[in-house]
Amino acid sequence: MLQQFLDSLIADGVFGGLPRDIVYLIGMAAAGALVVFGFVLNVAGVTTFVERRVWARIQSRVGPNRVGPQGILQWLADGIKLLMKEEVIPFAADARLFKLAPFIVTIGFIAAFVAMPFSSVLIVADLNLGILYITAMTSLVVVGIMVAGWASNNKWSLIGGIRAAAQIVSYEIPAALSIFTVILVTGTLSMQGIIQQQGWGPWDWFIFHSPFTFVGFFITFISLLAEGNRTPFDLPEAESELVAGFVTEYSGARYLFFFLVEWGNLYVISAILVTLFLGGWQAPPIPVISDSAVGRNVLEFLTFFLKSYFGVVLMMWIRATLPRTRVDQLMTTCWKYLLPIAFFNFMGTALWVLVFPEGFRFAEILLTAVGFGLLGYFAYRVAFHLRRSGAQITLSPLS
Amino acid sequence: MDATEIFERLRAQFSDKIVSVDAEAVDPSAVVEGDAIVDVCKFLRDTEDLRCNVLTNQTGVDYKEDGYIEVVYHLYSYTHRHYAILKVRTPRDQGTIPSVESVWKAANWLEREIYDLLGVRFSSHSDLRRILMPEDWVGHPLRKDFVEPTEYHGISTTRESLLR
Amino acid sequence: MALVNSFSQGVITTTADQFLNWTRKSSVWWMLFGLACCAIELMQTQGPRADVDRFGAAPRASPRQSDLMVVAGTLTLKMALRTKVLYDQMPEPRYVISMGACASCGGLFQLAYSVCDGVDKVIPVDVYVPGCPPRPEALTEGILKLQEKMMTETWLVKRPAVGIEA
Amino acid sequence: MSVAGFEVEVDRGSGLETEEMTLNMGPQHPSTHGVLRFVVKADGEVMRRAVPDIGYLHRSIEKISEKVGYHGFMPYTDRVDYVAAMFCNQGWGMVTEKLAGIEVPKRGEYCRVIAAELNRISSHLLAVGTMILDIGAITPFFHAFREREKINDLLEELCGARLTYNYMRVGGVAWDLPPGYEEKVLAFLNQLEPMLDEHYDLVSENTLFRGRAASVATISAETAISYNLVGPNLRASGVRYDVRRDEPYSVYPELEFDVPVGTGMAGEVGDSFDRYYLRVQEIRESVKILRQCFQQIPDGPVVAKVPRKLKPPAGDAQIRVESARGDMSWYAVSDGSEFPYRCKVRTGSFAAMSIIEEISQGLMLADLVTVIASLDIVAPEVDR
Amino acid sequence: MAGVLNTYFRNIFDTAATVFEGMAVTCSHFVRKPTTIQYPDRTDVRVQDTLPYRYRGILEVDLDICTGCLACERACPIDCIVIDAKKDKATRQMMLNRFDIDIAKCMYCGLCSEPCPTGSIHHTPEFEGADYSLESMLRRFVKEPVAAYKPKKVEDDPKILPVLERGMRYLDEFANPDEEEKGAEA
Repeated sequence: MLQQFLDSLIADGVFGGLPRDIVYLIGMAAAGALVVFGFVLNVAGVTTFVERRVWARIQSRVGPNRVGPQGILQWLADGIKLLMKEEVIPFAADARLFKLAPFIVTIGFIAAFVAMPFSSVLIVADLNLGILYITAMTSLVVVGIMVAGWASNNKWSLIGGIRAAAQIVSYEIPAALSIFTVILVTGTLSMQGIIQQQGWGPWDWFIFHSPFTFVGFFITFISLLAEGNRTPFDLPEAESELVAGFVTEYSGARYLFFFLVEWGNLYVISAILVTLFLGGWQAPPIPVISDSAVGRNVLEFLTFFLKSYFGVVLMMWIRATLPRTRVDQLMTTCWKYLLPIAFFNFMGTALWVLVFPEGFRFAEILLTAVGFGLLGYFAYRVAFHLRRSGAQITLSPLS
Repeated sequence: MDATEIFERLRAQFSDKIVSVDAEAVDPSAVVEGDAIVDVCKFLRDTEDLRCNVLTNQTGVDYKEDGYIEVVYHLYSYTHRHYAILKVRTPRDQGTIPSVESVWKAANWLEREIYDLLGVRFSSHSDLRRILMPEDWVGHPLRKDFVEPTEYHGISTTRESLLR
Repeated sequence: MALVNSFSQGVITTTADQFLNWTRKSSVWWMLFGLACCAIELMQTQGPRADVDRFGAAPRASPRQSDLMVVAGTLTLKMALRTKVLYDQMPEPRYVISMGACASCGGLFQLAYSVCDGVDKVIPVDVYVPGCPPRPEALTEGILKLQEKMMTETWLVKRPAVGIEA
Repeated sequence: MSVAGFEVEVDRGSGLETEEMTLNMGPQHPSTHGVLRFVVKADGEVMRRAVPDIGYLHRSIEKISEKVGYHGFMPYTDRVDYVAAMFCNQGWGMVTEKLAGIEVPKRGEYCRVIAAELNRISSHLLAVGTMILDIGAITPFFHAFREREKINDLLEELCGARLTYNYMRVGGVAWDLPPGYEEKVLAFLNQLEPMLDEHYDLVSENTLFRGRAASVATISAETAISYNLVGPNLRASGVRYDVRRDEPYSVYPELEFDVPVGTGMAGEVGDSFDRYYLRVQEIRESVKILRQCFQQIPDGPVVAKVPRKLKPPAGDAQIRVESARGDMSWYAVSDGSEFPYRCKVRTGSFAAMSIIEEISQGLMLADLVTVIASLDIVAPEVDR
Repeated sequence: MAGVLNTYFRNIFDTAATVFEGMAVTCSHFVRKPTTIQYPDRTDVRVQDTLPYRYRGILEVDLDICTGCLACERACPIDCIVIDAKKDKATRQMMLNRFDIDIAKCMYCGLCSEPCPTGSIHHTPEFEGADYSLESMLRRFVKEPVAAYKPKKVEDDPKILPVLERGMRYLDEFANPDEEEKGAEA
């Protein structure tokens, strides 16, 4: 879409006689900047605020509600304060690497947005290697974390950095294997291609495509949690063990980068999951809006955003619930549980695709029913806990 | 078994090593010669019907007027539920007592604390260092003649009250 | 930061200053620095009942990322030296709240031989909170007092000759 | 070498030599709950040794007792163990009463027990909450604190302060129960029990939590006794001993309660999970005791007549109180004057701290945090 | 082999089930009312007014009924009360020249208010006292020298009466100084 747009501009002679490749580059950069400043940073920032509110609610508190109406400006204050704060570079640290590390992390995080399909046309570049590219780019984060851990010249940071490396290298494998289950079904790596093969109804999503993709979804979810350093796998910055892990020595603006990446990554993780398993931007066909191209795109964008943001909230909620695992348990989980199951799944999907090349409708419906059954049981348990505690109930999210 | 009987048994076993027994006090206790304390403790711990298997408390008291420091051992038996309180007296300066760390591991830190706060040395203790006060602290604070230093690493230890 | 205190008074710089003060005030990250009894009340202040998170005050484990050091509890001589190191590790602008009697002036441990009577002997203190220990609301009030102080500070504009000095 | 269910092969001298790393944990560290310091010798994630360094909160409370007199020392005892100050109050009261031969009125004893058991619940809630926080889950900590606040309100109504109660006096307690106190406490207890069930569902049952705590830092009964481990830590190792039951003081003989011991329900007997779970069980026992207290409490005065200038006869005495952190033994020497000649308190955390060096060998770095929290160490109790 | 596999799947199932249950517990909190009391401004009643009568907040002295007996100064273990009471030769009255309390140093133990014969020195539920300097945390109650209160059989001064009533209520709730004094003589 971007390409077509630029082509039309070139045809109009806006760029004069610039070579086509350079125009593309400029176009990419402009679009990138728009995405980063218009969307990524804001989402990452707002996510920190939302996380604090969600946690607070789960912990019977209120959370930030004084800075701006209902505390909505909290993230802005945090960010600007950090930017204006003194930056300490420890005397014994490797200053060059120490300064470089946050940028590596940020590049890895922002670059992932290039292939993020926000709607059927809103995508910076629909790479034909899309999902592979995103997996590769998010892995760049670990390089930055390792550099940060090493360059800080602090033992806690070092342990944090090493933990991050071990963790992400291990969890890449089950993550990749489970992502491949989807790719086996679709036969394409392009993000748009994957979404286009799903429908708007849950039964058309790849999570309910076969029992193997169903399990694959959970494995991908767990592995991506580990890659994003989220609880229960937040070992690299385990606050109670390693002070603050790899960011222990960072202050001011450089810490802000880590801060943004940590929360922005939540969105990346859930966007990947939504794309692969939950139908991406596939929105229900509402005739009035869907008739116009703009209306349809807005609807698709909203669908994608809400689905992804539900994932983000889910991850916050998990963080508020679960304790942290230990390093050996982390490795056991990966190598003894996730990896064999992911491998089994991969083979299973291959067989499934061989037997039912067009999908198996009955299984899809059944799995959807199972999924909703689980949700129903969950609701029952929630009601049970509410009743037992005898707590006061309020449905307002703002009190 | 009550305290008098326990001390009778000790008298029988270690006749001259038991200096005195105070059976009338609120908590009856026996004063033991310093060099016999390890044997007495081992006897109390290992004898079947005494079995004082736990050292609940060990502390020192500085009797400045009498010129000695008394180290008090509070023994207790989880099996028989009885107490035995032993006391060892040692000179205030350069006093040394054998360590009972080999009998109860709890004595390790308790003796370090007594050394730190009262300056009693324990021979054959595995790690006799200061425990509560910093390594470079001068003096043993719980002694009655301890004088508080006026400053520590440039921080004065007194404060002018605003009310004066 | 080269820009600090290098501008003359003007509408823009003063507004910018106010804005920066507002950001600082709205995001007081305090260091987890519990020393003694007050540490429990410090936890309770973060806890569900008092919840200072409402004002944007979040706890941080590392001194490098914190703006505020709440000296919560008795400062012993052995610990005083460490406290100085920790304070030095905090980046500017940094603030100190002395919580409770012990931290303010030694409190009930005036008679003790091992207690540093007052944290202001080691590091500068911005706000003193009375109490032994202060209840969470009292500490919240201390933080609000600190916020008031933050709002009167100037960063871009040259400091006036008279003003609240840390 | 088997470390917490994880095989670690450390083969030295084959070209793959690893260097031991010395880590300095504390005195300011998020999970030391106060100021404790550990010098950790670690080989990567595996600890070779963790040597505790204490004294960062040594406030010379024992020396102060020699200067302020028997009544004036009472507020200082609050600061010996600020999480469970009521027991220190009670200990000092009891040891002075033993020295001076004072009898406490029956109602005073009941008031003491009510206050103490409420305090035990709040102390255990803190222990349980912070242990989970250290293991990495945030929410249960806040839930525990939510309940703690309710106890604080109750205690505040009873004695006017949230943490440093100064409620007991030599010879009884300062004030009688306020009107309507029974209903308030019972209402609190009634809602505490479902909260404990919920806590069980959220934490104790959780496999991830069990994985972190089960079979970590197991302490055998012999080691525990040799190190004089007391209270919940001792009982978790399978020794059924509770001062309240076995060396009864106050009105505990008139009350019925169980003494739970570690059963190894998630791993081995005496592991971190047992120590944690025992505290949860003790909360339930305290609830039981409180209910009985309110049924049995007689009328009458709450404090005996004690002279303002108390001069106990010369001599020494020791008493033991079952504090939230176990057998707290107070030893006091009187020389017949109005100031104590010497006072010594041997606390549960002191012993628990000394055992860490032995049990931490070969654990993972993350386990050290679990161990400290499971032993429920409170810094001033170690240092006083 | 079967046993191993059994444990393997059992572990997976247990983890999934307990995580599921835990999530349900935390989810139920989304609709529970937070317990936060939004001090200082968003509360129905001032927090100070919700505190119980026995709460030991910042000390206050009612000079109208202070007898200048110095019992509180003696009782304070850390000397944070300083009273300067002298007998005025001319009027033969006890004059209070100074009554200072250092609230930064005070440990709120309540030992001072127990021996007070009139309930003049008492704890209030007030806890707000944070300030920028220690000097400003000194509470100087005597602005200019005043005559100390002399207890009478029947109090008739309408200005003092309500204050004294409050003081007596405080005394009823807390310690009884007369008995204490008797005990000291015994």
